[in-house]
Amino acid sequence: MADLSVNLAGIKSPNPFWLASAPPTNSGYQVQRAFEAGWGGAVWKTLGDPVINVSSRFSASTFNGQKVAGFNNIELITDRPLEVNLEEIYETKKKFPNHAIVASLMVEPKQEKWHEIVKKVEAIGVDGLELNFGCPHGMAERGMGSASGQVPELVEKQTYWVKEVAETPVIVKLTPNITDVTATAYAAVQGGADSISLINTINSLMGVDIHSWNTIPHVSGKGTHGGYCGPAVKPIALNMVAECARHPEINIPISGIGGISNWQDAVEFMLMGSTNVQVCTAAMHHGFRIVEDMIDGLNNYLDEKGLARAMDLIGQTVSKYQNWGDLDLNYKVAARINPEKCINCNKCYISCEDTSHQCIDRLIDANGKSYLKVREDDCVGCNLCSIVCPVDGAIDMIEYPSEVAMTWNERQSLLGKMTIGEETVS
Amino acid sequence: MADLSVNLAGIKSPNPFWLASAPPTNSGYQVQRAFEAGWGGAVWKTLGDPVINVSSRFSASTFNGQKVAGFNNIELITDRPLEVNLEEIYETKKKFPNHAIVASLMVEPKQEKWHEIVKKVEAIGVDGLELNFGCPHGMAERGMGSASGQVPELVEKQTYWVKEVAETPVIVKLTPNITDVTATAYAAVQGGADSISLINTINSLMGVDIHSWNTIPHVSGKGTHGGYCGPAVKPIALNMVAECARHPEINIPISGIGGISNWQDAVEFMLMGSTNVQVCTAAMHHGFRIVEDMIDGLNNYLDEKGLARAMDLIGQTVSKYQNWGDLDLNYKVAARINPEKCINCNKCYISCEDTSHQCIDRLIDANGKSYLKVREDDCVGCNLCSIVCPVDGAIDMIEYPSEVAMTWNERQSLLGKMTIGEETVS
Amino acid sequence: MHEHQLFMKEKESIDDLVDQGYKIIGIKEDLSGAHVHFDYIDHDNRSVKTKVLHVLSADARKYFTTLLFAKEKRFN
Amino acid sequence: AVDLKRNFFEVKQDMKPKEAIDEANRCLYCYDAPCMNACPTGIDVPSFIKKMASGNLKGSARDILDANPVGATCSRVCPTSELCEGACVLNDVSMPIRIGDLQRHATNWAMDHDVDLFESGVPTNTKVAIVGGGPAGLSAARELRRLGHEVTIFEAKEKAGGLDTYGIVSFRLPQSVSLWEVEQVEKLGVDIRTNCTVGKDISPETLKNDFDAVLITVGMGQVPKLGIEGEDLTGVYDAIQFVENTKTKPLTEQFIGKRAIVIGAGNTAIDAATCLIRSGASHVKIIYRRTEEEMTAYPFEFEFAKQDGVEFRWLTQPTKIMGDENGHVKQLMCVQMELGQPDESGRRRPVPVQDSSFLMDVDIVVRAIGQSRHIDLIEAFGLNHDSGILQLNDKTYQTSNDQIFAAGDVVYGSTEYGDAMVVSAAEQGKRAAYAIDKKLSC
Amino acid sequence: AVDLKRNFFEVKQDMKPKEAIDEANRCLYCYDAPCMNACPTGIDVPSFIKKMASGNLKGSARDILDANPVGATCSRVCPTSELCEGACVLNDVSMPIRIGDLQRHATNWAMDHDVDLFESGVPTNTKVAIVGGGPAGLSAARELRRLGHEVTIFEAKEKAGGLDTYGIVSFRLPQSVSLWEVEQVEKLGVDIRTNCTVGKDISPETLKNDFDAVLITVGMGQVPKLGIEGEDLTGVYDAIQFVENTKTKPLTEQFIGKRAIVIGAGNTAIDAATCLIRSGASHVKIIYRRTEEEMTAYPFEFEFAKQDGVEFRWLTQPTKIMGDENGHVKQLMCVQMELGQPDESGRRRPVPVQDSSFLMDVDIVVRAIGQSRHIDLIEAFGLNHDSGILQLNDKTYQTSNDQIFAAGDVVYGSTEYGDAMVVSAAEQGKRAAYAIDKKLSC
Ligand SMILES: Cc1cc2nc3c(=O)[nH]c(=O)nc-3n(C[C@H](O)[C@H](O)[C@H](O)COP(=O)(O)OP(=O)(O)OC[C@H]3O[C@@H](n4cnc5c(N)ncnc54)[C@H](O)[C@@H]3O)c2cc1C
Ligand SMILES: Cc1cc2nc3c(=O)[nH]c(=O)nc-3n(C[C@H](O)[C@H](O)[C@H](O)COP(=O)(O)OP(=O)(O)OC[C@H]3O[C@@H](n4cnc5c(N)ncnc54)[C@H](O)[C@@H]3O)c2cc1C
Ligand SMILES: Cc1cc2nc3c(=O)[nH]c(=O)nc-3n(C[C@H](O)[C@H](O)[C@H](O)COP(=O)(O)O)c2cc1C
Ligand SMILES: Cc1cc2nc3c(=O)[nH]c(=O)nc-3n(C[C@H](O)[C@H](O)[C@H](O)COP(=O)(O)O)c2cc1C
Ligand code: SF4
Ligand code: SF4
Ligand code: SF4
Ligand code: SF4
Ligand code: SF4
Ligand code: SF4
Ligand code: SF4
Ligand code: SF4
Repeated sequence: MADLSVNLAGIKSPNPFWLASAPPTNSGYQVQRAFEAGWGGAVWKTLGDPVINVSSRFSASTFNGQKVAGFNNIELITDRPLEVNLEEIYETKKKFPNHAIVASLMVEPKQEKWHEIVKKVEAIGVDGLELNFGCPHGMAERGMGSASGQVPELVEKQTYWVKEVAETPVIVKLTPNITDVTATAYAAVQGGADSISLINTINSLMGVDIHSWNTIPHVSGKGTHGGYCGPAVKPIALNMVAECARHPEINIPISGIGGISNWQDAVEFMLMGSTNVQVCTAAMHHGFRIVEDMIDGLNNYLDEKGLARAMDLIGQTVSKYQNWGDLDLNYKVAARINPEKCINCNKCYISCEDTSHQCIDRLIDANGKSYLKVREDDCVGCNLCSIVCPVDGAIDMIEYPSEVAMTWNERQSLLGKMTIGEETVS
Repeated sequence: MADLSVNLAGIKSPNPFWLASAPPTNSGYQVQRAFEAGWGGAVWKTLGDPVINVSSRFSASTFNGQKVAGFNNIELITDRPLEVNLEEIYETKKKFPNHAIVASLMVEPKQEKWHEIVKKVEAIGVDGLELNFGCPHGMAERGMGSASGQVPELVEKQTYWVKEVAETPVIVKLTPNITDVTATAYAAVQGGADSISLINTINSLMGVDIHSWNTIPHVSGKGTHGGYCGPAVKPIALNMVAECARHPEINIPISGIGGISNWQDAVEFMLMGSTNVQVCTAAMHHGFRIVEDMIDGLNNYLDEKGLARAMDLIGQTVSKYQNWGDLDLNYKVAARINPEKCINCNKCYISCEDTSHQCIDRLIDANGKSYLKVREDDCVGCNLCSIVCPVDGAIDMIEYPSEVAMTWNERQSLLGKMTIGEETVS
Repeated sequence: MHEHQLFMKEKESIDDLVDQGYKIIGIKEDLSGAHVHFDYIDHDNRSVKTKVLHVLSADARKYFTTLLFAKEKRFN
Repeated sequence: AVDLKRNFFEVKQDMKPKEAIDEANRCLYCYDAPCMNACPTGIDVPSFIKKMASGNLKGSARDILDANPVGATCSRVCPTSELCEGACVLNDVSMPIRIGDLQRHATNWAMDHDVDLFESGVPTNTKVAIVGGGPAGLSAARELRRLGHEVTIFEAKEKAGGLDTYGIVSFRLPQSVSLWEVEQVEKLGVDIRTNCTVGKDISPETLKNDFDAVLITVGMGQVPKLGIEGEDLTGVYDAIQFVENTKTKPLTEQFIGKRAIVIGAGNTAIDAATCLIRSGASHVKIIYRRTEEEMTAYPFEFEFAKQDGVEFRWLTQPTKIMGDENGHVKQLMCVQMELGQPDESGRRRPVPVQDSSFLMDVDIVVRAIGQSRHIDLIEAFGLNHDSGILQLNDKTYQTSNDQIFAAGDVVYGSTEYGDAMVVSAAEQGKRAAYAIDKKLSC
Repeated sequence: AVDLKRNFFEVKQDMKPKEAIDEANRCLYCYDAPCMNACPTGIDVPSFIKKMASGNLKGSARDILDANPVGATCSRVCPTSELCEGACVLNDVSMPIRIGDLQRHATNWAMDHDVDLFESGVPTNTKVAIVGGGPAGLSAARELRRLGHEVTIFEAKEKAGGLDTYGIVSFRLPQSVSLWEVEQVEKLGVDIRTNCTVGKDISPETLKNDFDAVLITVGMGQVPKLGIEGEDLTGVYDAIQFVENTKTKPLTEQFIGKRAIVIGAGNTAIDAATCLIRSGASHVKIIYRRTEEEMTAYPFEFEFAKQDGVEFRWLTQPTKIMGDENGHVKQLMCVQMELGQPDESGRRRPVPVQDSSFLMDVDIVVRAIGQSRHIDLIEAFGLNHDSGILQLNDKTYQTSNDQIFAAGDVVYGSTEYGDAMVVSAAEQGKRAAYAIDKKLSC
């Protein structure tokens, strides 16, 4: 039984699983149910200037019959009165003193607005604040959410305003709808943030109904861009977390968000530098009880790995994440097909033949049985065949460690020294 | 039998299905196989300055056992000699004069470089050019790909250089790794582009191997950010296409790319303003033959809709895509559960109870059978229950059209006129 | 189609020159690949022969730089 | 009163929509798929399944029916575990895809939606006569029409469809399915002359004279006699005739509570036995002179019969049927057999055990020991044959008269190709059509 | 020689990894899931399946075994189509999830990986005696240990596990599975005293004196006599004893080629009949005095027996067993029955048809008409009972002596709760344990 508790910039929770600021944290009733179910913390649905939400709001993609591969919403921040929310936060904190409750905030980019809300919220007792600079729709038109989150100066300034009055740790939640997330992350650091959380949702349009030609979802026949989240965004989120984690000047803890559906995802985010994780879509799809497997699975994983604390995972893979130019060009892998496990679906063959390097041969053995064989010399080790192969273990990617490791950057600097002709040494 | 042919800025193809510039279009052998299989066009794997690729390169996500929900690569442009590529383009065009062959190009942002490659490529005969400003990795470190694609001025300038010498239509391929894609799209228009194509791949990290703690994929134990594509990115791509399509000043045809896996996806992109579509991941997963269902399905769909031409679909939904502030706040939908179809899995109940508005009641009917009922007054019409419901038709979202439609923008301007107190009218 | 064959051919040419005592003295890369300049230096340190190989395949372009790189590393 | 009718309703339900989609999404979409190669008609299984998954049901149905004009029937009657499903690669790592059920789902869609999937070809001014409107004939007719030939089918029975319409039990294959397939062929402009027996209502000579080519697809005949005493007693039936009655006449209650014995252990025997059970017989036994190992019924048929409550008696040979005073079957005399040396078919020959005769009380005896051949007709056409098995060039599908072609059960035994199955008949029909087209085009 | 052994290997293969994952991903993860509610032990089915899907097999196995200490056995022997799988919501729109198979896959993982899933509780200094180490006793013992009580099981047989170890046929439940479950209970510190019959080797009084509470989980006894002539002839067997022999002794060849009749149509009859087939008997009949409708075997058992080739004779009552000169069974005399008025159980009472006696030739007769009760022991404990059925408070699991509790088959008939199934015994064992804990804690 490993120690699952984590400490994010001073905010402690019994486990790393928090609910992200979203419909699941809309009310005290819900957050309390969530804590009962086992969630370690919750970021309350964003509080701020009063808004009105539209109907309908959500849509989701189905992948090969499996529901909610991705999720999309055109919802704004909370539309409930601030006082009601504060009262419920108070009640909830009283009942669950050891669980983390963080208030998510979004107001117009004015110093006094930020001061006002921070003071009100801290007055009723929260464990921390999360500044929502990330909502991709609706709020942006009012200069809030991602409209400020996409401008590093605004992120820095508003963070600074908050820090002027805040007594609890301040997490800055970043929007992924940006050319370079480390720019805003760094701005948050400069503004004095104690932590960053990412990602918020990604600009998206879930689909078009090919029968009615309406957008999905639609409000009275009209649609607008929404925010994308759920399993589909995980690789985008993980990359942004990694970019921040490896950035030498972004040295505050990270709360990882985006497509986390189970304990394995959580482990990945933690290895990539997250101190904890926040979850929205998975809870909306299945209810709060999914946290049970998250906790149990993480615990069993740590036990199996012989790790005593969940926090031992944090950042272990960060140093392995580098620039493309620092990868070893001489390292080679090549596919090898294991005829004992292969079921002869020929998917590897056709994917390599049509769309990679035409190096899988279909052969007949002495007994007239057909089998597949990779011409390893021609194989570039792209991985495609093993990706499409339906059978675990039927294709191994065999490593050929390089005798002399040489990266692109090393090669370029060498070439630079050797270049002749019109081209000058760079 | 509808007319499936399309004309993208003067580039004609027998159907709207093109292979995107990527491994499937790496060689003449492949492109010819693709045309035989039915593809209407192909954008050749990007040509440019010589590079070297790493091994391994690709990875993919599996969603609930279904392979390749998303796909990720750390590959660069072609590493084959330019002359060989040009020869194969020539051969292929000769064999398939009615299919579209477009050359994708990427060189350093220097006028003479662009002039040189454009002339070389057009000399052997192509139907058009696609400028790759989008590769998210590797090339960027050399000032190419997304490094220029993220800077509107560079996009405009380079497009202009190309147009100085180009005789065939020029498509500018946009990177999605940007705060506002319409800025670069507009820059392309300004530079004289005949068309834009989008999206290229999204910055991503597919995952971390929780056993070895290596990145996925890895090159000798190290990883780097890759480009994300495949079904998972479709909503992001569709949104970017929509944003460009509805932009009044981006009035050149669009080639839609990103997660298109079947004819339904293609129809959605076309309705949202794409003249044709480009496909990479779906072909890599299943081989070229998937185009057969794309063609057949599109044809059957058009027949069923009574449409004579595929081009009749283009842009039909664009005008329905608007700003959030222009949606009708008074429009309402509410969920209704159909007890005949409901199988009592209670997924809707728990999702609404835990993570939406607690308005589904579990009741017992006169015969002691349990059933579910939505309190429609409390229901905000979020759609969540119908999204998680596994049974088609078990939950209907009933429309309550508004008597008086009122948008947020209308409301705000009204409020503006009526506001009293310290706040001044904005 | 089989890039590997092209590589093997190019590698052989490079190896041949190296075996004969040629050394790479300069490289010029352009759209068509790499032009690798080899010099044969005799005992008197007078360059007697120069040869230029046009190296096309990615693996061969990688190969000759690796040779150089390995040597450089040995010296450092 | 007893409602026998429902006993004859199709046993298997159509897949539910979710079930079909989930199953379709399980298919790997193999390349050069083994399932496709194992289908005698070469249906592109991964392609039709992919289309179901993409919501293109019309394309899916078309893929199936393009390769197999009787694909709706085949989805119900193919021994799939021996064919497509048996070859599915998922057998090794999971469960095979339910190809037959998916095929049924797609073709049901086509039956429910009145869509035209095929068109007749550009007229060629050539006329082809087809003798026999079973699956082989229909399949050939459709392909010939698509190639532009004028086609007339001469069919002895009141309706076309052959054994699909008359021979395969309703609870596996409702007549409506077969008749829908007939209709599709008719819609392409094939002239089907029913109630017209060639050799009786119209002469072979007329066909040879009036048509550019003749295709013989008359299938096989009735069940041959056993050659033992008592075969003419009332209560003795021909299995095929017996099944046909259940498909064409109002169901009779005369079998209720009766004890029946079916002789033979092939597919026909299984069909007859299960029909008897469903007709209300209280005890139904299948007796067979060899053992379970040698029987020609498929394992899934054997299981089905056992579930229906049919009993099996191996190594039992009937020697005499005994009647009561009214000439009705009363007892069956049998002898116990044992397996001796292998015979020409490679199976061990059953030989009687000495002094092992025994009697069984029985009310109904059904002969199900194979089918006879249409020797008369073959000879009326003047074609070479080997005790009823047509002499055939298995490349060109030509008989000894090169204007006359043949396919389906009628050539069973004369080619290496295929079992006597609907799906093989369909494929042979297609191939014969292409052969005829080739011949008429040069 | 014949290799009977393989006939007794577990029939069903473990799910292949891909098969299991695909099936797990098909589960909807219902809330307040009907499958869970239909499981007598209340296994959180969606939870254990979700854990399989997430790769947390240990958690999955723990979920199962937490709710059901004999979950590995249950995954093999539960009538799932009547319980969890029968309740799965996917029955309506697709195919039900194969819960039993998934459960087997997860518990197989636990058997293959030597992990400790449970711990004994903080010692309470209370001692509980359990009489009978079947599923009810084991289940109670494990829960009591987790609650900190000291537990001793007294088991008459050489090994614990009860009918799981001795009574349920090997080809459904290999002994190793049951014994693994016994081992898990032992590992928690339960003292299992085998070869110790309470009432013989140790007295009820000793238990009452030495322990704070006694739990009686002795199950039921042997099969009662039929009460007809000839029951003592050689060749007449008790079904349970007969099955036990196949699980404990080297398989005998003495049944090869024999004709056998099993009397009764409950689960035991099915097991005996299929064991006979697998022991080489040439003809096995089950005879039952009522009809298919009234039999207590489950539909899937009925199907299984039919597949194995067992014949069923309804409305047949044995009246006399006749022997040959050596005192060996030779014939069975039976009388035909018909259904009359409903009896107290609500089922129509079978009454003999006049003059309908008939003889059947037979070599083996097996009695499978239920199980007798341990009246002697119950009386030795001085407990109230109603012809062997213990008088029980079905809330507190207390007998007429409130220090003495009971659960499992021994109380079958005395509560509303549950059939005589392993899974009910396990649940009752758990509940009795909590009741004992509650009693001892106050
Ligand atoms: C009881 C039974 C069950 C079967 N079950 C299956 C099964 O489950 N699966 C399977 O694949 N196969 C099954 N078969 C086999 C299958 O039915 C045949 O292989 C198939 O029907 C052969 O097709 P055909 O077109 O060659 O002949 P048929 O279907 O026999 O059609 C021949 C047609 O020719 C007509 N005809 C005959 N003589 C003349 C004439 N002189 N003039 C005009 N018309 C004439 C007949 O009336 C008939 O319509 C079964 C067969 C039987 C008997
Ligand atoms: C042939 C057969 C097949 C069955 N198949 C199934 C099936 O497929 N599925 C299913 O769910 N159920 C099945 N059952 C029923 C199931 O086995 C029982 O319901 C279950 O085993 C009851 O558990 P128990 O612990 O109450 O009793 P038992 O399993 O009978 O265990 C009682 C234990 O008490 C011991 N004992 C008895 N007297 C004494 C004593 N005086 N002192 C010490 N120990 C004593 C016995 O030796 C035995 O070990 C089957 C039963 C039989 C007979
Ligand atoms: C319906 C919905 C509403 C959301 N509202 C908010 C919000 O009010 N404030 C906020 O910071 N994030 C909001 N989010 C974003 C989530 O907190 C989270 O960042 C995002 O969903 C990614 O996580 P996931 O992939 O686990 O869902 C919302 C997300 C959804 C789906
Ligand atoms: C392995 C791989 C290599 C790619 N290489 C190129 C490239 O050289 N040039 C380019 O413009 N796009 C390249 N792309 C991007 C694709 O052309 C396409 O824009 C992207 O994959 C999205 O489409 P999809 O979702 O259909 O895959 C590449 C994509 C992949 C997967
Ligand atoms: S790794 Fe790539 S190149 Fe090598 S065999 Fe597989 S698909 Fe082909
Ligand atoms: S994809 Fe895998 S299973 Fe299929 S043929 Fe290739 S190696 Fe075999
Ligand atoms: S639409 Fe939303 S609020 Fe309404 S019942 Fe469904 S989940 Fe609840
Ligand atoms: S989710 Fe759908 S099927 Fe499930 S209970 Fe709700 S309405 Fe019924
Ligand atoms: S026709 Fe028969 S064999 Fe062919 S795919 Fe269909 S069911 Fe399988
Ligand atoms: S072999 Fe099986 S998995 Fe492969 S295409 Fe055929 S049905 Fe699908
Ligand atoms: S214990 Fe039995 S009833 Fe319960 S879930 Fe498992 S198999 Fe189903
Ligand atoms: S009822 Fe079926 S689908 Fe629902 S949780 Fe149980 S097994 Fe899964």
